[in-house]
This record gives sequence, C-alpha cells and structure tokens, in this order.
Amino acid sequence: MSVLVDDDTRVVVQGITGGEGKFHAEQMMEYGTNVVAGAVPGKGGQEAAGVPVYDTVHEAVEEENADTSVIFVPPAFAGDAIFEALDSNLDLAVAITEGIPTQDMAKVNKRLSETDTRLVGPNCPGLITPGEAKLGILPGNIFSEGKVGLVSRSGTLTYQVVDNLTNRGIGQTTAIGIGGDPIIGTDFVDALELFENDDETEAIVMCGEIGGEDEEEAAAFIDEHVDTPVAGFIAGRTAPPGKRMGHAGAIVSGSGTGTAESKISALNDAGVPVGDTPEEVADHIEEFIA
Amino acid sequence: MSVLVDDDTRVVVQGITGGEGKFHAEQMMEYGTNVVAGAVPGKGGQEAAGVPVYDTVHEAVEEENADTSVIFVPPAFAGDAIFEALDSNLDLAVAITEGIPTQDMAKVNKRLSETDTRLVGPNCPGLITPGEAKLGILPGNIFSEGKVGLVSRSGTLTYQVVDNLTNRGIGQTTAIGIGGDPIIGTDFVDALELFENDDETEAIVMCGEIGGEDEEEAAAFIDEHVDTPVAGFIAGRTAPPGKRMGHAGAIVSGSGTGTAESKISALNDAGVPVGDTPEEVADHIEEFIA
Amino acid sequence: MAMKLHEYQAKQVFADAGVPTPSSQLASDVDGVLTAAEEIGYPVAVKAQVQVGGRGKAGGIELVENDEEAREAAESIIGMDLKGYHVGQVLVEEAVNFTDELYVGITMDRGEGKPVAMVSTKGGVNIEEVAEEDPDAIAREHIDPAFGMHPFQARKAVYDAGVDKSVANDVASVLTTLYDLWESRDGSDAEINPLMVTADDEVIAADAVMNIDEDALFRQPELAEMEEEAASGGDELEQKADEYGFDYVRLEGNVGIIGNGAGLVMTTLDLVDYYGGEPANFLDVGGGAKAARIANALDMVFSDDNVDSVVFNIFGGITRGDEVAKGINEALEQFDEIPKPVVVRLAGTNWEEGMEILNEDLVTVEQTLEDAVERTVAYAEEVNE
Amino acid sequence: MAMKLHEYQAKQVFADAGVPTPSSQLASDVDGVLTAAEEIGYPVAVKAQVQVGGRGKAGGIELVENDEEAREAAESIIGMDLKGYHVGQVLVEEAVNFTDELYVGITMDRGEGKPVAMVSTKGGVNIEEVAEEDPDAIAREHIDPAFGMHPFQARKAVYDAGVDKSVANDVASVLTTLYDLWESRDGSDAEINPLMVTADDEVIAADAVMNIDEDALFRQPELAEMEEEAASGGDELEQKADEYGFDYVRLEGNVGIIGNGAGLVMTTLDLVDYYGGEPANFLDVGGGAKAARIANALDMVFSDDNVDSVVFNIFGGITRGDEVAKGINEALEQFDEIPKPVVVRLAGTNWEEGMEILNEDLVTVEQTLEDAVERTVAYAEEVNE
Repeated sequence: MSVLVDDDTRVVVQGITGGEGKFHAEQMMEYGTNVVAGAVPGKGGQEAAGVPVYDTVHEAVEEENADTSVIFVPPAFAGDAIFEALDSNLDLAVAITEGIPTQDMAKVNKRLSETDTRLVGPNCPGLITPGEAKLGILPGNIFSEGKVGLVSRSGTLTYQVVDNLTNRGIGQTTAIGIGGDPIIGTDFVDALELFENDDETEAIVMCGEIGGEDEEEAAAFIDEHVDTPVAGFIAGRTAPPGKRMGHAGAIVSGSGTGTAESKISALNDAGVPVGDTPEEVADHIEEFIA
Repeated sequence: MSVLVDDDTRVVVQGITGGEGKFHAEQMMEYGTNVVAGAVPGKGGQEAAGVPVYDTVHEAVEEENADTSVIFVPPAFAGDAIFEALDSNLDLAVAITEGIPTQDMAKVNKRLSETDTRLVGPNCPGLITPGEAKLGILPGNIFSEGKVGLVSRSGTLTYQVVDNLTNRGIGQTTAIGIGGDPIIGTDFVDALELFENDDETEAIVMCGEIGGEDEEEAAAFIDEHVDTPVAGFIAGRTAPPGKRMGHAGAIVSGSGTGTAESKISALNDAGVPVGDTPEEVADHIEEFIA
Repeated sequence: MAMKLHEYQAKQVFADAGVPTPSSQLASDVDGVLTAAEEIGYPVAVKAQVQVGGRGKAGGIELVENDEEAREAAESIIGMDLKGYHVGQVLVEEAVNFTDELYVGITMDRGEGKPVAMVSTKGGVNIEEVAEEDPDAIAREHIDPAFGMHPFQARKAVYDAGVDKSVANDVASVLTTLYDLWESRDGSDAEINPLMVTADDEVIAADAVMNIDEDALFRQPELAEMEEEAASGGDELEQKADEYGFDYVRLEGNVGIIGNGAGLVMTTLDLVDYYGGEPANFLDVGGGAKAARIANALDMVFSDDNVDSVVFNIFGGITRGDEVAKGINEALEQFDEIPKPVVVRLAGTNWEEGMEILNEDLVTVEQTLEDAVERTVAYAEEVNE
Repeated sequence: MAMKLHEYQAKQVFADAGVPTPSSQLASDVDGVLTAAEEIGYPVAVKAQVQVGGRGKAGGIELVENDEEAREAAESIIGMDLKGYHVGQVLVEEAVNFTDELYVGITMDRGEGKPVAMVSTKGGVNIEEVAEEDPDAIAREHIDPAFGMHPFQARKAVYDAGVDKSVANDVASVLTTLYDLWESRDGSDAEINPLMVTADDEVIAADAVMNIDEDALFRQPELAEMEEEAASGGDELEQKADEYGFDYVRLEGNVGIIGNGAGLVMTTLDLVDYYGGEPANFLDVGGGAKAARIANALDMVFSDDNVDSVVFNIFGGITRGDEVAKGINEALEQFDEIPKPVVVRLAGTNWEEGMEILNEDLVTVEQTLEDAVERTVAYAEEVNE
C-alpha cells in the first residue's frame, strides 16, 4: 500500500505543452507514472509527451478517466488552473508552480473547503510512491521502496533526508512534499493522518522549518492520533529572528511560536525525537524499524 | 408542537429603530413574541419598543441570548443585515424586506449553504405559531391554534386562505410565508419537511403561484417523503404567458414548466388536491382532519 | 423585475467595456438616417429601437444599400407601431459580413439560485427555440456569485459549445466581460445575439440586450438615467402605472381588478375567470397603501375604456382597511354619477374601521372574496346585455 | 515575500482611495524641507523615508515649530544612517492635533488561510507589543476572501474594539477602504498606525504601511514602478542579491553558504553552527540554476569580506550537477589564486556528470553534507588561527 498515488493513478498534466510541463511529464512517464493526458487551453487535439492534449481538464477526465492532475502552469494562471482541477471531480491535484499570488491561494483555500478533491502544494516538488509512480519533479532515482512515510515542507531538504535513508537501505512508502508557501492544500496533519492509516507505513519522517505554527499543530495531532513512530527535523535553528529566508513561511515572529525551539520542543513533548542533522533523523528511523 | 417559532423563541429585531421595525416589534410583542433586543449600527445603548438596542447582532446574541432575528432593514442594506444574522449563530433569520437586489440574494444563497442558520424570506410576511409567537408582519388576529401547517409564497393570499380556515374553526400549527422572490431561503420542500416531522401538524396547505419550478419540486418531494395530507392552491391560472404579475417569480416561461397547469398537474399526480378557489382548499382540509 | 435598456444603450455599455460593436448612430428622422448612413458607409442596417423581441420579422429592421433604400426604410420604420410600441428612434448601423453567428448570455438561474453563463454556436435566431428544440446546443456554466466567473469557466463554456478554436479566446473574453458587466451593473440578463464571427476571425456584437434588476437601480445611477429614455413607448395605461409605481398589466377583458399582494390579485383574476368573467387588468397596490394611492388605483382602472365593473379586494396586513376606505371615498366622491359599478371587499387589519368609513352609497360591499368577484362579474354582464 | 512601499508612497495610495491623510511634501534637502514647511505651515513633522520600524526612537522623526528647528531636523535626518539604511528623503507633514490614536490593519492570517481585519484603540505604539501583552485590545475579524469584507464586519471590528461612537462610522469606512486596497492591490499588509482622531471627531492617517505580495507585482504595474524607488537603501550585498534574484540574507559569521532550496540552505546554516562555525550568509540559488547563476552566487559570497571559507551544497532535483560544476569552474578559473577555500558537495540529478566536469584543483570535494560542512568550518578556523 501507499498513500495518494500508485501505479493505478491516471494523471492529466496541466500545462503539458510548456517546457517544464513537457519535460516532467516525460520524466514522470519514464518513472512509470500513468500519464494519460495533457490539458492546455487552445491546444486541444494536439499531442505532447506522447499523450493527447485537451482544452479543458474536464475533457481529459471524460475522455481519459484522469483522476489526478499535476499542474505546471505559470504563476499568473496557476490559481485558475487549480480552480479548474478542483471543479473536475479529480481525487488529487498537485500544484508544482512556485510564486502564485497569496490572495489567489486564499481563494483556492476557500474552495478547497467545498470540494472533495485534495490539493498538494503549491510550490512543492510533488509526491512519489517509489517503484510505482511519481507526481511532480522529484528525482526518482534517490527513492527506494520501503516502509517509511515522509512529509516535508521543503523540496531539496526532502531529497537530502531521503538520500540518507536510501543509503542505509531504508525505503519509503510514499514521500510527500507539501510545499513551503503560506497557504497550502495538504498540510502536515493531513499527511500524518494518511500515513497513520496506511498499513504499510511503519515509521514517519516529518521535515519542518521555522515560521508558522504547522509543526506545533502537527505535534499536537501526533500526540493524540498517531501511533506510528515519527522522527522530526526542523530547518532554521540558526536563522536570526525577523529575517526572511526564502519561503514566505520562514519568518520568525520573534515571540513564542514559529521558532525552531518552539517546534522542536512541541515535537519532543509529543514523543517525537528531532534530529540535529539529517543523519540523526535516519538514526531514529533505523531504531524505529529495526 | 409547532415549527421554527414558539413562545421560547428569543427575537432580536434588526432595524428596530426604523418606523416599520419599531411598529412591528411592538405588534410582535403584543401578540406574545419574546422580543429581547434590537440591533442597529450606531444605536447601541438606546432603547426601542421597550427593549435594549445593540450595535451588532452578535452583541444581542451575547447579551440577550437571542436565537432568532427578524429583519426590517431597507433593501440597500438588507443583504448585509442577512449576512450579519447568518454570522451570529442564530437558529433562524426572517427577512421581511422587499426589493433586495437579486445579486445580493445570490450571494446570501451561497452563504446559506455554509451555515446552520435557517433563513425565511426575504420579501415575505414572516411566520406565526398561533397563540404563541409571530415573527414578521402577519395580522395575528386572523390566525387560530390548531393542526394545519401552512406554507405560501404570497402574503395576502396566505391571509385569505387562513381566514377561510379560521372561519370554519380550523386552526393552524404554524404558518410560514416563504416569500415570492426569485431567490429565497426556506422553500416549499424545506417547509413541507418541517411540517411532516411535526407531530401536531395533521394536514398541510401549500399555496403556490405561477413561475419557477418550486411547486413541481415540492410535488415530487410530497410524492416521496410526505405522509401528512396536503391540499394545494395555485394563483395565476389566468395569467397570460410572458406577462409579469408582481413577483419576479411569477413569470410564465411559455413552455412546459412554470405554468399553473404544470404545477396543478404535478401536485395532482402527487396525490395533492388543488382547489379552484380558496374555499375549496378549506373544503379539502376539512375532509383531511374530519 | 427588470429595466430593459434599448439596443443602442446596451451596445454603448458593452462597447465602453471593450466588447467590439459595429459603428452606429442613433437617428430620429429621415435626414438623420441619411446623414448617419453616409458617415458609416453603405450597406447599413436601420433598426427600430423598441424593447420587443422579433423586430426583424415585424418589419422593424431593414438592410439598405443606398440613400434611396435608406430613405424608404427610415420612412417606414420611424413612427411605426411595432407590436404596440411606437418607434421614435432607429439605430443606423454598419452592416457586418459574417461567417458565423454565436450566442453568449448571462442570466440568473432562479432554480439554482446562481448566475449561469451560456454559449451557443446557434446564434442569430430565437435562442428560446434552440433551448427548447436542441437544449444541448447551448453550453451552460453555473457561476459561484461569491467568486465570480473563473477564467477557466469562460473557456469551458466556449469549448463545450463547440466554438471554433480560431475565435475561442476572443469569445471567452467577450463572455468574461459580459459577466463582469452583468455583475457590476446588477444585470438580470446580459446577452449578445448574434455575436457575429467575420471572415477574418473577428467577433462583433451585432445585437445587445442588457436588462437591469430594478431593485438595484438605486446603486446604478448611470443606468437609472438611461431608464428615463428607455421607458418611452408601451401601453399608455402601463406607462401611467409605472408613474404611480403600481404593478399593473393590461389584459383583454372587462372586469377591472384592484387588490393588494401579487398572489391575492392573481387569485382574484382567477376567480373572475372561474365565475365566467374576463379580467381587464392586474393591479397590485402593494403593501401599506395609503388613501391617495388607493384613489390613484381606482382612477387608473376607470380610465380603461374596456372596464365595465371593478372589484376591490383588500386583505389587510400592513395595509389598513380605514386607509383603503378613505381612498375609495375620495376617488368616488368627485363623480356626480359613479362611472362603473365598484364592488368592495375588505378583510384583515382595521376592516371594521374601514367598513364604518366606507360610503356604501357609492359602492357595493361583499363579505367574502368569492361573493365580491361573483357580484362584479354579474355587474359586467349586465352592462353588456 | 513582500515589497514594502515607503510611507509617502503608501499614503499616496491611501489618499487616492479616499482615506484622509495630513498634507505633506517629499523633500531631499534642507531647502526643500524649509519650502515644504512654509507651504504646509508650522508645526510640521520631518520624517525619514526608510522602511524600518521604530524610526521615531532612532531619531528619524522630528516635530518642528519654526524654520530654525526645521533646518536642524533636516540636517540631522537627511543623509543619516538609520538602522543600516541611508536616509535620502524625508516627508514634511502637517502636524495633527489628536485626542486618540487608533490602529487599523489588514493582513493574511496564514494559520487560517484567510485575510484578517484588525482594529485597536491602542494605536500609536508598537502594535506587536500590544498584541503580545494585551491581545484582547485588538479586535480581529476574519474575512472570507471569496466574498470580501462585508460592511457588517467592518462595523463589528470597530465596535468590538471599543472605538468611540462619534467616529465609529468613519473608522469602519477607512477599514473598508483599506480592505479594498489590500485586496485590489495584492497587499500582504495594509496598516494605518496611528489613525488619529482629532478634537472635532475627524480621523486621519498619520502613518501608512502598504506591503505588496511580490508574487503579484506582475499584475500591479503602478506599484511595481514604485518598487524602483522603494528598493533604494539597504545592505549593498543584499541589493546585489536583489539584482541577481537570489534569496540572500547577510549574517554575522565567516562561513559562506550557497545551496539550492530554502530548507536545505537553512539546514546547511544549522550544520555550520552544529560543527562550531558561524554562518556568514544565507544564499539560495533557487531551482534549476544554470552555470552563470552559480558563478554569480560564488561571486557574491566572495565579495563579502567577512567570509573565510565557502560551502557549496547542491542536491539536484531540477538543478543539474553538471551545470553547477560548470558554474563553479567558470567562477574560479578567472582567479590566479582562489581567494577563499571552497568545499563542494554535489548530489542528486547528474551529480556524477558534475563530478567529472568539476575542476578539483580549485575546490575541495566532499560526498556528504555533514563532511562538507565540517571541512568548511575547519577551513574558516584555519584562516583565523
């Protein structure tokens, strides 16, 4: 088993005729993902990356039974693309696009409360079930099949941690990059719940970073609802208060919550060991599944 | 028993310092309604109709435990007043105001799908549980306590039918004027469901009129879900197609649905006798509860 | 209810928002038409500016190639009576060469309680017929009024309708503009039919419908001004009712009807029919009418030559029986002889006070609706015997 | 991230939308200040136009009564270094007599994923302190972004905050305008602190904050133009990073850090600290960087005199190891002697290709993140021995 994506997933790629969209559609297919269609307004009837292109996501769903969309649409149009995906009765939409205006995402967030479609992202690397399928831009070769679920706000940090696991022969059920934007679809709690309910996932890695209170909320959720052992990592311990470091999320408010200390102690209180280095995270996981 | 309103209902009147608001607040109290507060922006701290006025509905709820609002706010501000009521954790809001722009009501309609507060109206006379309480502008003296539930799109037509019933000694559990606007809160189906689930209601009168398809939908609902006997009346049999007669709802589309014939035959098919005159409606009800 | 803009007004509103429209000029006499045609360049269409459908079939639209034809068209159209409406103005408009005629429209779907955008490739004809005979030929997209129309929805409607790719973007953009106008101007309907497609893949609004929610005119001052112009034309009595602020519809019969509340007035009409009479009108005085308003209503119905008798049916809620009685007295006491028999039935709020005030020498009083209608129908029959 | 408007720019935006603001003029020299003060009339405030908080305490705001004081204030403020920012311009502004100072603001509540409107009667001081010490003194109203702020919500926030009835309507109206601006201009924060209340119950925006979502600047061309002006000031290296388009933060230490992806770069900083070193900077080259961009990054870190050694940590996803290696070679091959030791760790996409290309004479290569950081910290220590 795995969560959200497997080799039955039928993918439509929104923006498949763009450079990035085409490249990653091909990469996904190479990895084994069942990409069945593209959707690009005005390009209906063409072919891209070897699959038919439709003018609308709805057509791709009707004609090719797509159940999942991966969105590579430029930021100015990505909010609309997500709305289109959410209107198309998909199970899952994964928005890779970075730089979507926050107000567009606030509106998307409102719509998410009205639909059954799950959103992962935006500004995320996507997700992967090793050996089955990947949705997004993660480098497939560093992942391996196994029993560890991974959820992370950061793209390359995910790769780092996965690399540490894979090098020790520890494989993954599914890895989910939830993205570092202020407003995202699937959050830590959602992902933890999915892994907790997945029979095959025997341990969970959660990679957070400074800013916001999502890690604190995740800790509270773990405390109450998660029996699967969790190891954590928090990036940004040395970030000075008030300085922005990349992600809009990574702003230290200066007060109680949002700091690395606050997050680490919340996780520790919930019984989650937090590694000082990525290697230490792998150590904890190794103990869990030993 | 009764539906939606009884002598425990705690009413806040929005617009209580206006002419109509004050007059009808007094009329309601005279009838026995438990009016506990008024809400008028900027008039907080004053008193009107003998009850304290608050700046916001929220305050009236907090301070006086109001659970129901009756709205007498001019049409330009009534949409906002309804939004305020729907934001205040009330059980029920009754909008009497006529002439609210349709687009305002479309937005209200959207919000209704997100809240547990019920709306009756707008552009309606309100509702009454005879002998207990009335919400709105219905002339209390024509109603009498009894076992007939009444729901109607039209104000004065309601009075006419109630008068016919009362004159024969047939009383009412509750009478609900749902209003004749294109977009309303509580519709026939909602009201029928309430009466069907009310132990004391032994028969139902449903007064419809031409335009829209609400009566057809109500007929389908009665067919499937209503065991309580229903008698119907449809105004507008002689209205020529394409002519507007008052209510925006009363536009005959010229084709299949929306006409008096369509509505009457749908009701007949659902086992609902439709009177040719208000007196005939009373005849049917008399038979039902004989 | 809706305030209907004239074609030329709606086109101005659309053009101001960036929708391509043909060049055109308004004219109210033959010289005006000739000057306009000259400036625009033949061929031009001469189009009667009245708010009724089917102007073309009724002779209200002519395509002309030269001065002579233009003069003929102007003479025949200006001043004509078109389905009861006097034609005072015509729009002289550039004739567009088209390869396709589309339909785009926004309206409120009352059943869903939300706006709906519609697109069809079967424009240029009566869209109601298309809706009836081939409903799938119209693509429909419901709009969430809190969000407004998402761009993908405009595209989806256009692609679903099967609009050719060469103009799909432009049509989607017109539809988006149309929605924005509909929303910001409190439209009840906004339509372009036909939206013409030219040989070089341009789209152009060859007709324009914009109806405004009358309840929202208070916040649409520009459009409220247009209403002054738009209101011209129509039945004289209906114009008078407009001035008085009555909901009034003139009908074919001879039994005049006055009441309060649309449902009750419609019921009174139905009862007139039930008792063998023919309603002359629908007149709703609305809620809370005072004496003067009641008198105006009676005055209106009396001015209708077709009316032989009048039934006055008031069930008071916020309308008070004493005010009604005063108004009836006022209206009737000015006559030496009552022109048409009036039957009055008062019920509800203050009906007893009303009965005391009412001058029963001038009217016939009945206690029930049924009796009042039956008596009025009988009076009308007597007149015609 | 947010683009911050200067006070004078934000005030202009607010004033254009109808928010009352004091009369004011921008000046960049002493004469300009005197002329402005003359025209406005004493007393005036002379306010440094730099985007940092606490300008008053830092000596960036002076209230002056006459020419002499104005000259002194202008001379002391113009050209001063205010918390690292050069003051090039001052706003000369009418001094407002106030009886109360309120706070009104709109921002995005990230936790709720929706906008929030805030009102407090404790304006005029650091609102963050109020938020911490007396959170109930700030009334908060969350806004549904699909509907926008309902009028009742503006009123509710104002009444909940305890704003005096005499100005409640005006404050609600300012709050509504502020929300509309925040929404239509893609604000991240829009604030007025203080919103002054005068003795005759007028409200006036004595300060103005307007931060714009940088991701939305593409659809805010007017504000993007203001950014040109607003961007002036700040650390030289940070300005350079802005030009290059890097996410860059300068820190106090001596270990230079370059990497891809915010989380991984922050982790690299944390590891530098973990191994006993001190990070000199945060530099994220972003995703998919090509060789030239990599070379720019190295150039930037080299230009920081504090830097003694550099760790280059790339985990390729869409960034390719071969491009990174090319960029490093390009940057380093121009030196006769490498100015500061560079440790490189490449992983992920095309890392083997990268290792082949990389000129290992110029850099130290490590296989793991931990080893790379440890080595770099050691190099930095060597320099300082």
